[in-house]
Amino acid sequence: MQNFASIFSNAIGLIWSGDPALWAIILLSLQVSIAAVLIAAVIGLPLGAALAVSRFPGRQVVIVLVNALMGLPPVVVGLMVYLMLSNAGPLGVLQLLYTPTAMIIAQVVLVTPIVTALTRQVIETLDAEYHEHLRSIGLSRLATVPVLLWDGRFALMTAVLAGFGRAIAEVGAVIIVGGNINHVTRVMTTTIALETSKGNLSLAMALGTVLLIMAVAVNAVVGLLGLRARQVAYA
Amino acid sequence: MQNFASIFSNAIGLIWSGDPALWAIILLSLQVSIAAVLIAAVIGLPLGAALAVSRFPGRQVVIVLVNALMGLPPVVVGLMVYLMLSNAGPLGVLQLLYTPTAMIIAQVVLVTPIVTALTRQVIETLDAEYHEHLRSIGLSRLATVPVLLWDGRFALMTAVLAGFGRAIAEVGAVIIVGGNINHVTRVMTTTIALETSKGNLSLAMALGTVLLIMAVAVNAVVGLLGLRARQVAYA
Amino acid sequence: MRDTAAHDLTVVPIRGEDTGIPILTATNLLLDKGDTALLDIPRLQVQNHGPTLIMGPNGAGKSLLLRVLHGLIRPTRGQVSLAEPFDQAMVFQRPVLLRRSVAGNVDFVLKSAGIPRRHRKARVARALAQAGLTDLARQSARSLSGGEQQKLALVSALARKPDILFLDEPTSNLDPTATQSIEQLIAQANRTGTKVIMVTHDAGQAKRIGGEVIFMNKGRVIEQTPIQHFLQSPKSDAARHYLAGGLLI
Amino acid sequence: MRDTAAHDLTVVPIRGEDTGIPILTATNLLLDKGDTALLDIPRLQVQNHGPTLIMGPNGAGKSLLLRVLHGLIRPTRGQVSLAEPFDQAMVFQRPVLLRRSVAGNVDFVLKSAGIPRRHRKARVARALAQAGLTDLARQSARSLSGGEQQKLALVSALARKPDILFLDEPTSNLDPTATQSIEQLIAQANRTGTKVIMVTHDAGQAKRIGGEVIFMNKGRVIEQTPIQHFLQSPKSDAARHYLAGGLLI
Amino acid sequence: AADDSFIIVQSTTSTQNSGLLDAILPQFQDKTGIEVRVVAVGTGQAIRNAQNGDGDVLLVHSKPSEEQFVANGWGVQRFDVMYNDFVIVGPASDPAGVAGSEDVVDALTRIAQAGAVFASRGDDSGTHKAEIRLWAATGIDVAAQSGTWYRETGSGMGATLNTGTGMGAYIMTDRATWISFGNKGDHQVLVQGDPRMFNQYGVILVNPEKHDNIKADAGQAFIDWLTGAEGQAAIAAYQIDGQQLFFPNATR
Ligand SMILES: Nc1ncnc2c1ncn2[C@@H]1O[C@H](COP(=O)(O)OP(=O)(O)OP(=O)(O)O)[C@@H](O)[C@H]1O
Ligand SMILES: Nc1ncnc2c1ncn2[C@@H]1O[C@H](COP(=O)(O)OP(=O)(O)OP(=O)(O)O)[C@@H](O)[C@H]1O
Ligand SMILES: [Mg+2]
Ligand SMILES: [Mg+2]
Repeated sequence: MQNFASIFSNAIGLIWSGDPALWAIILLSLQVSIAAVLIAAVIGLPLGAALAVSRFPGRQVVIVLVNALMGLPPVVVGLMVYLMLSNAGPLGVLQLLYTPTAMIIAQVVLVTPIVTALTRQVIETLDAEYHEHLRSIGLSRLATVPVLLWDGRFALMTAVLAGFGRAIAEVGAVIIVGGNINHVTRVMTTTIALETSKGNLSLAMALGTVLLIMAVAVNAVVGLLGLRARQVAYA
Repeated sequence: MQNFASIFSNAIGLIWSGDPALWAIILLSLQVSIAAVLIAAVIGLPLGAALAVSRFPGRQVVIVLVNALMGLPPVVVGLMVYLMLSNAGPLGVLQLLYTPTAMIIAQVVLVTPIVTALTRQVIETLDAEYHEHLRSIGLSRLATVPVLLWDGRFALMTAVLAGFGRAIAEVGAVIIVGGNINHVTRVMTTTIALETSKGNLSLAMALGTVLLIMAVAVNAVVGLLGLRARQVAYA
Repeated sequence: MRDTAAHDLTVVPIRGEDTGIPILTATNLLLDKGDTALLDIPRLQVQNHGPTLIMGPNGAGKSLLLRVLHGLIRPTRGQVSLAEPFDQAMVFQRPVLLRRSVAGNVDFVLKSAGIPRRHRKARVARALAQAGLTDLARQSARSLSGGEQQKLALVSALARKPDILFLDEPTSNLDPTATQSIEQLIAQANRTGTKVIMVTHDAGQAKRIGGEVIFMNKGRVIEQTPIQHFLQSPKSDAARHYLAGGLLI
Repeated sequence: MRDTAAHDLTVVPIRGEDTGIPILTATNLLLDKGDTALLDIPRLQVQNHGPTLIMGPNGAGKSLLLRVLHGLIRPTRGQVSLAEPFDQAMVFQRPVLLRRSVAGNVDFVLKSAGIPRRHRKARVARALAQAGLTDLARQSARSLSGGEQQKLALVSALARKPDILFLDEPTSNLDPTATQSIEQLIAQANRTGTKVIMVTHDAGQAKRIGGEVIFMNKGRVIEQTPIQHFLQSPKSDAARHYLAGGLLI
Repeated sequence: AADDSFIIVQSTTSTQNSGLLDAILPQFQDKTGIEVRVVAVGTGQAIRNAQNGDGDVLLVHSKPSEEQFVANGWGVQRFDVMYNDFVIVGPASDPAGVAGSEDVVDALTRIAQAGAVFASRGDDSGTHKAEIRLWAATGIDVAAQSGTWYRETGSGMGATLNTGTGMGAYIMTDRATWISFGNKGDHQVLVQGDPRMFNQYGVILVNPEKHDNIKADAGQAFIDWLTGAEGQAAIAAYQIDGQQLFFPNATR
């Protein structure tokens, strides 16, 4: 078995080689996961913030449920989405199974609870500080959501990045609804799983390292944008 | 194909039946994931807090890396740990491969970055408020870590629960280092994956629902303990 | 903020002292926390004439009362009723500033009051000028000095031209000159139809602002009298003791 | 906090006005933010005799100077040197309280000062008694009223018996009686060897506390003189203007 | 390829992992313009997916299940495509001393008697079912031993090979997967050549009457090609390290 240094240099070699098949897989991975995280953020950020500011009977129960949904097993999500999109399922007519769209849907289901739960936490802390002022100037509880999201945007970056981490690393759901079809729905994680099952462990590790390098790149871009915005804005 | 209501009632039936084989699997799942999360918390909470309060050149880079490590693919982590623990690997003499211990190790690797990154975020916000007071009364930056962790403990609960969610739902890593061996290292997620590959989709879904109910139970217990403590303490 | 005519301040504008009509009535107020009553006020009425000053020792319940009257805290029991659905604004003892620029904070307050964008720019500029913060308009509001923050919060609230303005020790961190000009702004607001309900520990200030005093102690309203009566002959021991501390001023 | 002998306050204890030795020296201080100098102080010396009062308009840089002297902010240029490695404590303009009980906050400050557990209980109790907060010992510190928070922060700092005590407008939210007793505690600390460096906007308070005044404006130290001189014949226009606002008091 | 000119084949992992499909499918597409999208999963999952109409063609290796599938009306007709054989691989040390045996039942009995570790897929796959049939012939109740020397990995062939080589276990695998497997460690083929280890692959068109979206024409074209002269020749031509992995045996 090769050691970690050689695996890492293999990974660099893979990226460097510019193999178009590999790059197509990398790009599809990024496309699917970034799309899923953006959709999850559009849903989860306001939802989490609303949960943070609202007061209704059973709110604690909802919070526990959302927290628990962070533990949704990918395979189960994959099956759920599969059952919906299958030709035998209610949405079969859409013919989405074994397409990137199906993979995005599955990841949205997986990531939205994570973004929601973490957003709830961040916004609850901020709301403790802002709440009286915002109510005083006439905003209803729900009307404070956009303000809190905006002022908490730097802290929320980590919540969204956590969602991205889950999406980009995930294999159980996308392999069920995507089918890991070569040239169509094959992404980094399913490739890694395939190479592992072929016993090509060091290739799998090298691909994993490539995936990680991509994740670092995405995080670095987001981090830099955040840093930039923070210098302009007033943290 | 069965509908979701019948899957849910199947799940309840499974739990109710008290099948000892199922319960052994459930218990092993909880044992492995809870142990992994506790270890990850012991490492990640102080590490994240230290990262939040410290100032050194390259700190931003470390933060980006830790955030990116939230996207560690489970299969890759599984392989890494496999390579370490295999007979050909440096820790082969310990004979840990295909034991629950190996599964815990893999999950610790997976969960620690999540706890660390989310802790950094939470503590950075709290430190912005406490920092001058704590420095003024004579604490060095690192000495403020325990204070910040203690005062931020309720907000940090969500970080740890996010780690738990990742651990309990995870299949890619534990199946590689645990081997999904019946009666030995079979956990809920690997069972679900197995039933899925057998085509027993509704059994898989029912098992997924059981897993989710367990996750809800753990979250509810943690949530209740937190609520209790919060009433006693001063949030 | 230079040379605001200091002597104007003694001319306290109380409109029609006898024609006052109650604009705010609290009945049966009780605010419990565990086994202690933080507020216990069977009846409190505030008229529309002249400022109302709330005084009393630290921990008397002044800030809690303001919050209850303003509708931020729902009391355990009892209610607060307004004569009409008045616009209200409040400046907190510890002003809350959003993570935005100084101008952004004022703008946000005005926007929330439904003031259209085209009018806001001029009003923001005017408010900042009143607070002497024009030069700091683009600075982060949270990096302002304590006094600057307090002035910012006050002029933001004033810029909304509320019917009722709750002020919680609004000049506690201000320098003497700034205190003067803020007192003038308060007096002016009062003249132009804003009902001011203000907490202060400063007997001198109370005298300059004028109006009536609600004196509180241990969660209760001890007396409610015009400020001159209160300063000259407080009815309760608590008030006498409270004022005694200020005699050296 | 009842019946603290009010007349004691005028007896301001300044030890050996001529024997003062510099205990804190700042040279070449410059604190930049972007293109503006928030602090620009070529030389500043503080002697060990009597309190030092820092006065000046809002935004003059008083709080920033305290932070620089206390070592919380590293200036862009220049340095602060102490005659000895003194113990220091500071009360902020906006006190920071931990999410703990009132007693817990004091205890934590003492613990951080290395005071062993067996001595802490009594000192916590004494501090709370000084602040009149004994009854609130088990309450959450963050639910205290503004004045109570300020008193808590002050007695916590005093309980450490620091060599140098930085106070940033420590009585701004206090009622007259509490202000009196806090001023007495400050005077007492000064008598027992603590060097007090205090920001205040209250000329009356400055007079009662006594000592020297450092008058600041726009980030610069304009004058440094004994308080009586300062109040009677301020040297700068800025100081005259500043004090004029306070004439009505 | 245009959206309407592809079919989905539900298949088992061995055909994909061995690289066979990657090698032969381009030839079919070149000829017909039809793209073949392969979803490689466990046998049970493949059959279930096909029943749901989520594939046009089923390509698996578990004859009883396949015949059941057709009998229940889910498939049109089953055709033999090719075969390979199962082998038993094990560590070079060979603790049960089965190396060179051509009697698989005897070899399994000796493994059980030695208590040597045996890794079973335990996933109801075609391979697993074949293995269970062989154990039944030995009269040993392996289910009772599960968790001791008999270890059910509940995984696909590749994962079971990874696990089995990692724990020094004997493993029954199809030859194709083994030859193309990259993590052999010191494991070797120890038992082979027993006729009872014959592994037949079959292909079935999913019944278009059950689901509207089944692309019957394109699917049938693929089956015709695969079982016809060109497909059979392509299968025969596929080699790794000079070894032929699959042996075409279509009967028409
Ligand atoms: N959540 C709470 N739990 C317990 N006690 C509370 C809570 N909130 C406020 N209090 C207590 O209620 C009393 C009144 O508080 P309030 O802030 O109204 O005082 P105040 O009159 O405004 O005093 P100050 O002049 O110091 O601002 C205080 O003693 C405070 O400790
Ligand atoms: N981070 C910063 N960026 C820009 N300006 C700042 C920053 N921090 C402080 N300032 C400015 O520096 C000036 C001095 O602030 P400081 O808090 O020292 O004032 P101060 O003298 O204590 O005033 P006050 O009496 O109102 O407390 C203020 O005008 C403030 O706006
Ligand atoms: Mg108050
Ligand atoms: Mg200040």
